[in-house]
Amino acid sequence: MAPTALNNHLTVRNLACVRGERVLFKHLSFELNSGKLLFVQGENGSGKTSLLRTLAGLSLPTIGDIDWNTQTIKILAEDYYGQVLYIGHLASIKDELSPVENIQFALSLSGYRVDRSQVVGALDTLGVGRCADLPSRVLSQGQKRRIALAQLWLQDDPALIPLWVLDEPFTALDISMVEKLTQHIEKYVTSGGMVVFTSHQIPSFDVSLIQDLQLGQV
Amino acid sequence: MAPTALNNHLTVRNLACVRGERVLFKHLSFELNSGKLLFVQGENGSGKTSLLRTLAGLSLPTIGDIDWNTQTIKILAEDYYGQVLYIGHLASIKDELSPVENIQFALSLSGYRVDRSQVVGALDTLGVGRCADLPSRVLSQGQKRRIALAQLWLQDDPALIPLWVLDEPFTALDISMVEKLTQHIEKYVTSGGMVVFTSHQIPSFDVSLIQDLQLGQV
Amino acid sequence: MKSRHKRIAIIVAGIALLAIAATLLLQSFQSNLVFFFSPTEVIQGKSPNQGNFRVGGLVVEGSVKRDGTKVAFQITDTANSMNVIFTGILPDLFKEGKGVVAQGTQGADGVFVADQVLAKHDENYMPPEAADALEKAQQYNANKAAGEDK
Amino acid sequence: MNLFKYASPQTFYPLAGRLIPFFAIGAGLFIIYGLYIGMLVAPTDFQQGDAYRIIYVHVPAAWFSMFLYVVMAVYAILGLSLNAKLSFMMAKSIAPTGAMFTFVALITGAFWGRPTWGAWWVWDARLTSELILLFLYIGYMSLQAGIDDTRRSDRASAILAIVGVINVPIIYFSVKWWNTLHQGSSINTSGSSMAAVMLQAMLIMALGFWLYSAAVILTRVRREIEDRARATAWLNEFKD
Amino acid sequence: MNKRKISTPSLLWRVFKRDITVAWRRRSDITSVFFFFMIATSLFPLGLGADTHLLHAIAPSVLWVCALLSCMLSLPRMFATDYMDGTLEQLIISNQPLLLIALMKILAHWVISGLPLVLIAPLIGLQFNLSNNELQMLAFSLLLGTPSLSLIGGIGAALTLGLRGGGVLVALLVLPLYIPVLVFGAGAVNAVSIGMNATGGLSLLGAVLALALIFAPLTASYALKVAVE
Amino acid sequence: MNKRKISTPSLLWRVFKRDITVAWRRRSDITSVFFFFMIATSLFPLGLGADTHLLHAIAPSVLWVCALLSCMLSLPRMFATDYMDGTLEQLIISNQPLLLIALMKILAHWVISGLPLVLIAPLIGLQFNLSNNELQMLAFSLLLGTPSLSLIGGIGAALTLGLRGGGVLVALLVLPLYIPVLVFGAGAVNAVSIGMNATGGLSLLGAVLALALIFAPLTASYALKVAVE
Ligand code: HEM
Ligand SMILES: Nc1ncnc2c1ncn2[C@@H]1O[C@H](COP(=O)(O)OP(=O)(O)OP(=O)(O)O)[C@@H](O)[C@H]1O
Ligand SMILES: Nc1ncnc2c1ncn2[C@@H]1O[C@H](COP(=O)(O)OP(=O)(O)OP(=O)(O)O)[C@@H](O)[C@H]1O
Ligand SMILES: [Mg+2]
Ligand SMILES: [Mg+2]
Repeated sequence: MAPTALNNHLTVRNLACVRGERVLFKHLSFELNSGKLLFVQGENGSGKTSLLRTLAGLSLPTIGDIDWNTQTIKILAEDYYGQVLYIGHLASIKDELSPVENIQFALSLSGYRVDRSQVVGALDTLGVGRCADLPSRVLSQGQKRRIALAQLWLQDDPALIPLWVLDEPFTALDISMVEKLTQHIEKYVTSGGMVVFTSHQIPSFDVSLIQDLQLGQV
Repeated sequence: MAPTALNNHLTVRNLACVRGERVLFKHLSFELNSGKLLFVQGENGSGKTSLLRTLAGLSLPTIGDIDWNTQTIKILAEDYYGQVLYIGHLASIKDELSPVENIQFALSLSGYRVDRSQVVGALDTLGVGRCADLPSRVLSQGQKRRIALAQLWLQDDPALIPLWVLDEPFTALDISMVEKLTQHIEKYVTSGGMVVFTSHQIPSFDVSLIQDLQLGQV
Repeated sequence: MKSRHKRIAIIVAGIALLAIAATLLLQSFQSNLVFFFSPTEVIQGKSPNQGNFRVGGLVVEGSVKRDGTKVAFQITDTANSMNVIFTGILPDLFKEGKGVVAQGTQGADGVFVADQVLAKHDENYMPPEAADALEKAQQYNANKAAGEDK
Repeated sequence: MNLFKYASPQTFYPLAGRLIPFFAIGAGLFIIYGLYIGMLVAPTDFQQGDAYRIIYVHVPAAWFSMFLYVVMAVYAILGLSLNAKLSFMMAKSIAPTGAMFTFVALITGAFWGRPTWGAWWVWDARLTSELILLFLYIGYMSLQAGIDDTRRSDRASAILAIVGVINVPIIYFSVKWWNTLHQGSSINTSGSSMAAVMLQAMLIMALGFWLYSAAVILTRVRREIEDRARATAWLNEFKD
Repeated sequence: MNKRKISTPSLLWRVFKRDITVAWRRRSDITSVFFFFMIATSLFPLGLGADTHLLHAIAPSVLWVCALLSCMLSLPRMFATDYMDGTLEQLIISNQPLLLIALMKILAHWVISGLPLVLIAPLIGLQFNLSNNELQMLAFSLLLGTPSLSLIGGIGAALTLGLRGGGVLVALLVLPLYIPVLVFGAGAVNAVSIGMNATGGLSLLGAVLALALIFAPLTASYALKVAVE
Repeated sequence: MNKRKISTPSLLWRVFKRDITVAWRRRSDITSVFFFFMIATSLFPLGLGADTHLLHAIAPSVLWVCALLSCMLSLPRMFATDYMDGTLEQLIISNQPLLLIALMKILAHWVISGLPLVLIAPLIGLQFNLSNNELQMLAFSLLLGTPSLSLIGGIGAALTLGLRGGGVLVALLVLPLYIPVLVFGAGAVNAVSIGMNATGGLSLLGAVLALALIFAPLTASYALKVAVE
């Protein structure tokens, strides 16, 4: 399947989110297509993370529907999850396993097997190739973050994984790394991928790709 | 005792600090007198917190001595601790107790009793008077931080508590609060107090009061 | 209070507690925390008056009477002795004149009905010849002593 | 000579490396010789027959289970009071060997108890307190393993080792203080109630166990030093 | 990218293997449950004093209760670290049913903390003077019963995920549910002791296991979703 | 500022009162230990079947072992929350000896989790057909013994502060040290059952308590310093 032929859409209709006794947002509707980047903005506590987790399938919408290509994701369940890559605040890295083992496991959860050499390649790209076989326990916070992001280099075929959901992917990264990640996301989107992300800093993406979503004005 | 009469000194001689297998700093010597502010600077992981904890008596120096008015603090023990106010990263606030109860307990640990009204007064100054009797569980991170700092308003007599050790006191505070705290610390120092603090932002203290200490150039 | 004074007070309290602990320990050694009781203790009523307990001592020479798997014998601590009956397999080291610990209940007739018999050997280790020689020597000494007494 | 010189890992590491082969060879020789005398030369016992030969393993193992615990506790005290890293490493390295000897004493005791007493196990004071010793060793090792930061794991487990040392005199004197099924001591200050050859074989075995402990413990300390100082330069001088 | 699809069994096997690997790398976790079992069982004879008969009579019950307790103590580990480091989220939105994944994790928990008990129990039984037949039945009943403990425990572990005071809370939730396993398990061994047929107890144990296999992964996986949401 | 000095006893009283207040506000903590004790003790009759004689004979041991276990389960609470929220640091650098402060916290722990057991135990003992004398001795031995459990447990709690898998680890460390308390405590009740004098066991319990009072706060406070450093 040629990347350009991809035409997926994520449709959100009349979504509301309640946490505790507070309504974080309501009447939220938008549509996202292949080749677009959704930039979710809003102040602390406005519900960005909550929205992304709902999109990823981690929590059910209080009110409203989310459809993936005309079918609601609640029904699709694993068939949908298999197509989404979600990277949240937590790095989901086991201290006892090495980075390579961690990444291989993470990929097998989406149903794929990759060779060690490929993983090491991705880690090299991210500048943490040296740590490939250390126990993850000894890594610093920033290194762990990079290892979690390495998945983006291994799951960047929009034909297999058409949607990335990234919660503050730029946190704890230094400038050169932010640059590299921006470019990689852009490449993925132009080759037909679809991305939802949040960030407190304004990233330098090609404006034509970006679709904005402002939360917090209930 | 008139504040101007205060003449305490904290002497650090040839101090070294080892954490894990790493030497954080060594050959550190300085002297601090009443009426001075020691501003400890250095990048992440350079050992600022470790130094402050050693000064407060929480960890023993690996090598070197710390003297309080000619006697080493190891021997003085409780007699020294009773004169120091240490506020670290953790707010030391129990979720089950109200802010007032928490503060009263914190003060009794330094051997003092204060009335409820005084505590509420201090909380008012800090803009959290409304929360005085809520269970601390429901407070936001920033509010907890302010409650921890309320002690500074209740323990600001240099004749009783001649030394404050403050680890990043400005974190999580908004601009007006930073201003207020800066002024309060300055007042304490000019009335004869002695302060050791760290911060990643440069505070606007009267330069003549400040004494600098740069860590991380071993 | 200066911290030095406080420390002294704490140490004094500690010493007082130590003294209490010591007296309590000494007191407890006079009572009975034991794996087994001797026949004398049983006769003095120091043993439990109901339920299972253990009796230990030496098997009286010539007291063992076997009847199939049933055995009857006497246990002595040299001062007193008591009758024991047991049904079952005895340990190999069960011998007249040697140590034994029996567990069971004491009937109204004073006979101890054992349901387990353990052999308790002493701390001597030597080859059989040496043991023989030693026994002979003791015999000889005993005879001699008896002779001298006369 | 500066005695403290040997208290630093840098000096100790090569020294231990030189000593280990001697200890290891000595251990092998003594244990083989001890077993030879014990199993083949020493006569049978007048009451227990050949079953008593377990003594040659049981008693030295029991001795070393207690002795090593005390040594471990002493190193723990030294470590805490002098802030000496090497002491902590010694204590840490002793524990597995001590636990092993405790286990051996328990197992051999059980196998000995079956033919002599007529029971594998009874809950008398000697046996119980020896079992507690095993638990203490295990607790010590688990605590060491459970804390990642070595400085803290050393100190925390040292505290535990010191608290547990109270158990050792209880084991030793249990046969005196309470009447137990376990026999009283055959060897004490007033001499021994064992035939000379038997005693001799047992002492040779004990010596063998001592050398074995030394070899194994020193090896473990060396490995510990390597682990902790992988980054430090001096180590490379002694490895090719 | 040169990636190959993997099959469902292969994915499940990886989930299982990963838990085992992690446990193996932190061996102290495994051994400490094991030793807890040994220590706890030895406490009872100490409390009882000398009576061998009594000891023998209560052995099945003591060993089974201690198996319950050790299994329960190791429960927080089943999902807690995955919850804290975010792996649980990834498990939930993996492309395989969470039900099966939860089952694999429960299975791994059993291998780590149930199986060792089955293996050591006969040795401990010796300290209580159990006969050969009884020892065999003890091991067999544990083999049949401990998987149910892990399964039922999985529900409790999932329900208390991330709660303060989780340890005692999980005990309160799970112990009452463990009672049938205890009654049938200890009952089977007791039956052998008094020379009766133990098949009744065993088949009930089997039934509990079958039921637990059906309902526990279902409930646990639902509880996991709730915990993460 | 209008501040008054407070005396050492007054400070210590505040430390004690605070722990009690916090526990009272989170009542589920207290009750769950309590219920654990009740559930765990009732597991044994379930495992044993209906033999009343047997039940009677094992009651002291079962009740004492369960007291040990419940006390042990509640140990992590003694210092853990203070450790996490930073209060422990403040306690260490307060102007009073940490030794005394640790003692007060241990005492509070006993009031929260030991004392309730002493009060409920006779009631549970009734279920095991214990006689009046035995019930009295049970309560009394627990009253004398449970403070030692809190004291010794304090050492374990301080040593395992903030560790992963702390629950099982604390069990491993603490249970062996609890054994003397168990032996003498259950022994005293057993002695009453078989019509013997229980003073031996009781005075040993007392001796253990005195020794624990000396060494436990010392060791625990040292361990706390190590944990925070
Ligand atoms: C599992 C059961 C046993 C345990 C835990 C055990 C434990 C110990 C310990 C700790 C010692 C060293 C104490 C000391 O040196 O005084 C010891 C010594 C000894 N044990 Fe055992 N033992 C057990 C069974 C047996 C049995 C069944 C026998 C013989 C029938 C036996 C015979 C000896 C002897 C002869 C000594 C040397 C005593 C001396 O000379 O000091 N043990 N045992
Ligand atoms: N389970 C919950 N119960 C109650 N309140 C909750 C729960 N989960 C989240 N909240 C609240 O919902 C609000 C939104 O949280 P969310 O994490 O979505 O914000 P955000 O926009 O991602 O903020 P940030 O910029 O800090 O990441 C917060 O105020 C949070 O306290
Ligand atoms: N117990 C420990 N074991 C090993 N390393 C430690 C330990 N405690 C601290 N460190 C390390 O020591 C270094 C100094 O830590 P410290 O908290 O003093 O830094 P800091 O200057 O306060 O940094 P920041 O600006 O982030 O607050 C860090 O690299 C930390 O990882
Ligand atoms: Mg967020
Ligand atoms: Mg810091």
